[in-house]
Amino acid sequence: MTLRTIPREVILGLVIIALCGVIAARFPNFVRPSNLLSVATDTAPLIMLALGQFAVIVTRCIDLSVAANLALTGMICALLNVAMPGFPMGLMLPLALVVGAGLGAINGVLVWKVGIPPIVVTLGTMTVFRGIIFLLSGGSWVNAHEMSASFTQFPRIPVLGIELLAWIAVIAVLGVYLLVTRTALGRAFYAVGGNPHAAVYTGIDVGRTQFLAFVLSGALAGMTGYLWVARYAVAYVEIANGFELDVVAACVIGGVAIAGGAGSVGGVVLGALFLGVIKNALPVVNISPFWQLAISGTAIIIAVALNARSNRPKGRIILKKAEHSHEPV
Amino acid sequence: MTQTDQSRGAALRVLELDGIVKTFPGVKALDGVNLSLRAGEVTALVGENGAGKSTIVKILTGIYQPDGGEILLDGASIRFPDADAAARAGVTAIHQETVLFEELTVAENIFIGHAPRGRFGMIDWAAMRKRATEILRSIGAEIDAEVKLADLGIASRHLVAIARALSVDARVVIMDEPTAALSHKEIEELFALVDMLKSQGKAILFISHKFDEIFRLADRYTVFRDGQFVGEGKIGDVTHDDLVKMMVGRAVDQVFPKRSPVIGAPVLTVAGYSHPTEFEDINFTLRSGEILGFYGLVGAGRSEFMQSLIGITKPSKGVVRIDDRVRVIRSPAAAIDEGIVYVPEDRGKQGAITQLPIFQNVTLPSLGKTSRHGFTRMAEEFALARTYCERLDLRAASLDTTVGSLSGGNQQKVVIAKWLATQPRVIILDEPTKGIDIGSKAAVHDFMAELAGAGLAVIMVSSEIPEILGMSDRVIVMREGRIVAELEGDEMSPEVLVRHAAGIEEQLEAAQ
Amino acid sequence: MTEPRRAPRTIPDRLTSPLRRNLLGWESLLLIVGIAIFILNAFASPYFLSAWSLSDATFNFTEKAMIAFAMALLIVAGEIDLSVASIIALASTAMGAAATAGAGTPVLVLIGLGTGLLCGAFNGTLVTRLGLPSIVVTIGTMSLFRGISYIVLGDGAYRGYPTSFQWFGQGYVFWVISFEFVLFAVLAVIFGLLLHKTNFGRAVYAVGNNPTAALFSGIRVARVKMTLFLLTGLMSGVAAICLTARLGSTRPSIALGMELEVVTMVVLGGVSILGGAGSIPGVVIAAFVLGLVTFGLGLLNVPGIVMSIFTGALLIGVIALPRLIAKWRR
Amino acid sequence: KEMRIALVVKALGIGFFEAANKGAEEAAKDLGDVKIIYTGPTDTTAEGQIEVLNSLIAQKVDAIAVTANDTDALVPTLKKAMQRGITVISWDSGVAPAGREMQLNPSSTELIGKMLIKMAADNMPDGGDVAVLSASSTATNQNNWIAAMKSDMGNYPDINLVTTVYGDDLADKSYREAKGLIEKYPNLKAIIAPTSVGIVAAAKAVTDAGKIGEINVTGLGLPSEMAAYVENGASKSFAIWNPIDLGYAATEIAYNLAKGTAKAEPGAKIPMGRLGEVTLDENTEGAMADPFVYDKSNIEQFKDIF
Ligand SMILES: Nc1ncnc2c1ncn2[C@@H]1O[C@H](COP(=O)(O)OP(=O)(O)OP(=O)(O)O)[C@@H](O)[C@H]1O
Ligand SMILES: Nc1ncnc2c1ncn2[C@@H]1O[C@H](COP(=O)(O)OP(=O)(O)OP(=O)(O)O)[C@@H](O)[C@H]1O
Ligand SMILES: [Mg+2]
Ligand SMILES: [Mg+2]
Repeated sequence: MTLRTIPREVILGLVIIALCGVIAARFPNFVRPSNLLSVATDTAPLIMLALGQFAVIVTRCIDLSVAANLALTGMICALLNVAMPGFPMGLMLPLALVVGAGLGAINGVLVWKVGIPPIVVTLGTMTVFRGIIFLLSGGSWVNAHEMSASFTQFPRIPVLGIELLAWIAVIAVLGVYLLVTRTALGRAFYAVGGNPHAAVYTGIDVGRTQFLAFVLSGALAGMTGYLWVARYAVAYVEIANGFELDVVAACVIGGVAIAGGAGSVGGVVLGALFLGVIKNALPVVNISPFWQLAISGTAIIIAVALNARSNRPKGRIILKKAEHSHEPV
Repeated sequence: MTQTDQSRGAALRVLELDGIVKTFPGVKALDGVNLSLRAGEVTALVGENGAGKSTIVKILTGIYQPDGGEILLDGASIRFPDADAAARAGVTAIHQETVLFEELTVAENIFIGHAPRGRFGMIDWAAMRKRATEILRSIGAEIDAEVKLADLGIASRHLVAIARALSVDARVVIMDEPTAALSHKEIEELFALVDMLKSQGKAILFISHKFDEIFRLADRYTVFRDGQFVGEGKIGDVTHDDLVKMMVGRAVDQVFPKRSPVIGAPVLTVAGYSHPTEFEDINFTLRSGEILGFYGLVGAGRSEFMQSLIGITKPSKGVVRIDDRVRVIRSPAAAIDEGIVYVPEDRGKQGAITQLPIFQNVTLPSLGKTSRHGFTRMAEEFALARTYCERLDLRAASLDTTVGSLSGGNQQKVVIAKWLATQPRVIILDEPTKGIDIGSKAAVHDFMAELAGAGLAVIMVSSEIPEILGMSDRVIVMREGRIVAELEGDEMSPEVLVRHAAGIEEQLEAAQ
Repeated sequence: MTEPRRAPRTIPDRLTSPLRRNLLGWESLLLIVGIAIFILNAFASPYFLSAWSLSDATFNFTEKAMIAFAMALLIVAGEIDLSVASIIALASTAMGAAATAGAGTPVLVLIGLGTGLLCGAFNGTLVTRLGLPSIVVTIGTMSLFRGISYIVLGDGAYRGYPTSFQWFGQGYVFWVISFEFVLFAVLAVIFGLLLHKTNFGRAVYAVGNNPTAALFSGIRVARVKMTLFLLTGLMSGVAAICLTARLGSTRPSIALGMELEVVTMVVLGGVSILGGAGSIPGVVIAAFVLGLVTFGLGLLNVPGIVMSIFTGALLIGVIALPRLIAKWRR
Repeated sequence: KEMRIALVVKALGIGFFEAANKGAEEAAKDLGDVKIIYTGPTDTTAEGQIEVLNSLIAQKVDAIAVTANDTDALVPTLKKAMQRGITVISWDSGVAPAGREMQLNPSSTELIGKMLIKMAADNMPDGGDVAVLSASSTATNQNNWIAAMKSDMGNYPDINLVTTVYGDDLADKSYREAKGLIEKYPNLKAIIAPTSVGIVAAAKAVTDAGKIGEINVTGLGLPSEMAAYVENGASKSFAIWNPIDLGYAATEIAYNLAKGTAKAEPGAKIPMGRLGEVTLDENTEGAMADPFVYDKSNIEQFKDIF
């Protein structure tokens, strides 16, 4: 087996394990199960956003508005909680999902019905959503003491010793996995991204499929928005600012082709975990805070470069002898 | 025709088009054309490049909406808002361009859009694989249903496209130049398939520029010219020449240009050229004034080898001599500097930049000639482009229209013009007449002859035996990445070519 | 040959004149929007129509526009560079370190440009040699370049720039015409010529539309892309010089978030984000439009975040409008 | 003609500055003929502030009172403002002397530094490890306070400052940094966060980690934002000066300087309305008041005010 024939998910998994090993060498506590679990839980928001982004990128689009969507939906939930502390928590999550999906649908409609390139649409809505948060909140923060205890406690409810936030992420992963591997819509994501022209010929509505990917991305972002605000017990205009780039980076590290049509749920989850480990480890390991940015940048570049090496297009095999030895040189 | 004949004909007519009009910005692609397809019959649609054949296919499959006219299915007016609607109405097509998905498996390519469902409406992968394998086997294609499409060659991809068309239970099957990328053996299998579909009572529309195929398969014909309906009838009622006349509006002699080659000094010598997976031990010499044919079944590795000559892939061994001097060519740009140009086979991907206007495509490899101090000069560009486009009888509204809006054949002419404009010493033409109409084909052939006459060295890769035999001074046959024969003069006959290309000769030798 | 071939038909050069096409093009639409905004601004604020106000307003876009020109070429060629703001940070840090060590203005300028080129070369190498997607590479280098600034500067700052250096950011060439504005205008012309009138520009369009066909046509695709990354790095260096001179100090957080504003400017200017299409005049007009919008709203003391609603809506609106009109007509 | 005074803050939407705006409006009402323009960028960048300042200069406001994201970067722009006859003062986070007429410190830097370490020390009789969670590494005031605190640490030999981390005034980053501190230093006794964003994030992190009682969070915060954590015990005490007063004072000073009733020079005394007057030192800086400590005993009273 050469580097190229190993599935990228395995490589990425090994890289993450190696990374944990390196960190453990300096700081053994990092690899305590409880800490690893907490790292995974901290990464849950990134995983959920990356799942939505994955669907969007696979359809040959990109959603730069996810972080703004998260912030806006989170603010709406927080303001609702302040206005009606009695609002049942069981409904808050579905509500966030619907609000987020609605915001995603705005992106989707602009891409589908108006035909504006996705990066332009979401670059625009990204700033518009942030602006709307400012208008809604008047620019002020919603703080912990203004939120009801049940609101902030929700993502932390332990189920089998693991926070609900992590369980929700697990459900999202499974849901998206089933969606993209076992449903017509999920396969249409790949078809549309792989060859939009051909998708039209096969009767797939390209615009509608992309629209639905945006709705999915929006729904996941919205849901994460509530969980984020509840977890950090604060809502303000700038939460998760710049997070969209982390989300895109997680996808690409996970092997999602930025040109669409290729990628896997497993890869995305690992890509997100890779970033999660780095972001959580740096404050822990004794590294000067001023080095953190450069290190995470380098890590992204190396991960992507490794990933690309394992994915080089092979030449065609025409010669019979080459076919049997099957070892591209 | 008798009364009963007519009424029987009407009963058989599954699909009818009446007065279809379709305009694109600047072009009237279809101007009130009629077409009728009958159950259990093959209707051939013929016409020059740009006559509107593919446009009619797209209208029949719901990809384009007609601006006027009516589609009648079993006598009732119907609209196909999208491809899915057409498929549900029982109309399926093999399109001129392969419309498939590289990252998906063969099975999925065949079934995407109508995959078998299992529990909870989830896709039933097992059933899908099983049925895909069945369909592939039924058309004689030995393709694993589970491999990714990206791992298949062009011919196999085409077979997958055919399998896809058969995966829906259709009453009307449309084939837009289905044999363009297939080799001899696969074409025979396709013909058998068409016969079988016919016997199942399906109505078939068959589009091709190859007249032997048309006369072999079709029961009826319909002719379009410049978006207009010219005529239709039974194939038995017309001759080859009649059909050509209807199509082109004049007679075209099928004879290849007579040449009296003056063969000069060796220009290009290839020795021991090898690549790890694509080809091995290629040796030949090309002389000025010569047309050297490269024959082989589709997938024999001719294109790959030619591409390594211009520096797209790196060979692992071997040398190239130009005028007896060893040269290492690392990129197409270097090849052009050496006077070697390659007209690629895949015009959409490698040949033309479809979004740019014709004149910019033509001048792209010759920008040095049409510019001064690195600044482009529009007037010179137009002049250069016009010279070569008009020589090849290009049909286009203006030199400023984008290549993408041209018909397939006209795009091919732009690509050839683009390479000729560099005024090379060696020109490699990879399937130069693939998909172009009979009149334009003759123009390309004439031009090739003229180039050779002027002392150029020409390599022509082709999978069409008549073309190879009609044009080449010498033929090299390739099989599985190796040269298996080099034929000259009387040795060059269709039987010999096929035997070498298919490996029968080798087997015989081995047996002895 | 039995029959003479039909005489070839003459194909006209073009059906619509370039002038007419431009009049109906994106740039005209944008120009109308720009003029409308100018008039609105003049009505909305009594302070707007003053030479010094307008001169101050140009600082809102000149530095971004310089990068946007190079970025436009890069995007036309089908690539993108999200690390430009971080290149500014790194170039500014390098200049700051040199200034602290006592370097004079000419050396500082060379260092700023050189750092920009180096960063561009780094991006370009990763993209062209390793074949990595540029959007991802530059998300990584965006952290890396700024990260190096943080490593060097930490919580400190560089201040000691020579007075003559400050001219690049604060100097005026003539009355209210600042040096930055002159530079902006000169660069606009240079980049316009480069993209629209040279063989290199033609290669950029070819690469952006179909890199494979461009390669087969003898264009050295990797070299074209590398040149564009170098150019983008260089222009980031130029912007770093202007910005540093204007601020008179360097901290690692300099120019934070500017990359998205640059991309917004390029896209608003009608450059197709998918590559292959776009023009420099469009980017120039977009620079003015964005500058006018932010300055005009600033005069009304609209908070920046609310301004961003306007710029976001403008971006979507200006691109949506022609498409909607075309749809509605049909 | 009414006087227009611009109150330029580091970023809009931060509770501390909103409170300062309240004070400025109060001063405007007292003074009668003053209009406050409350503005600032959206994120804490110098470039954003410069754009805002440019538009204020174009509007020919009478005075600008700014709290700077960057000590030096604003200087050229503010110089231009002064050249065009605009009164410029800085408050809270200062501007280098060349770019303003005077600087109003909320309190004296030494006092704040002393207060920070004292609040931590008061709750750790046996000494131990403390860590600092700051805002962005470029914030002038943070850096000065931390420096002042460090120089006072000689008085607490049992206390060991293990590290300084930066949360960039982002809630989630501060939270992560705080969590990192808790993980990394098992013997940590206190987190000192001289920033209103960081202190809340640190208190939340301590609460979530179940370390209430083990780790005390202290520093500078707003009663409204900290009330929940004082109640649950994550923070025993924290300090702040009254931001309302700060906005009030800055406005009064800017008014007096613009009117010409006072002059900003070393040793000058400038009236601040109901707050008395401020005396400028040789750097033309002055301190408004001592910081005020909040704990269980008084938090109820202030949490609804600011
Ligand atoms: N999308 C399009 N936009 C503009 N013009 C088009 C478009 N598609 C086809 N045309 C024009 O319509 C005409 C008919 O094209 P069509 O592809 O149907 O020809 P064809 O008969 O299939 O030719 P060929 O034999 O070369 O495949 C041509 O003049 C072509 O330029
Ligand atoms: N799996 C593939 N991956 C990438 N390119 C391919 C693949 N299959 C075919 N191609 C390209 O498509 C073109 C046509 O391929 P084809 O199957 O005709 O093989 P070929 O090597 O060109 O054989 P020949 O020229 O002898 O017919 C070639 O340019 C080839 O490089
Ligand atoms: Mg066709
Ligand atoms: Mg070939």
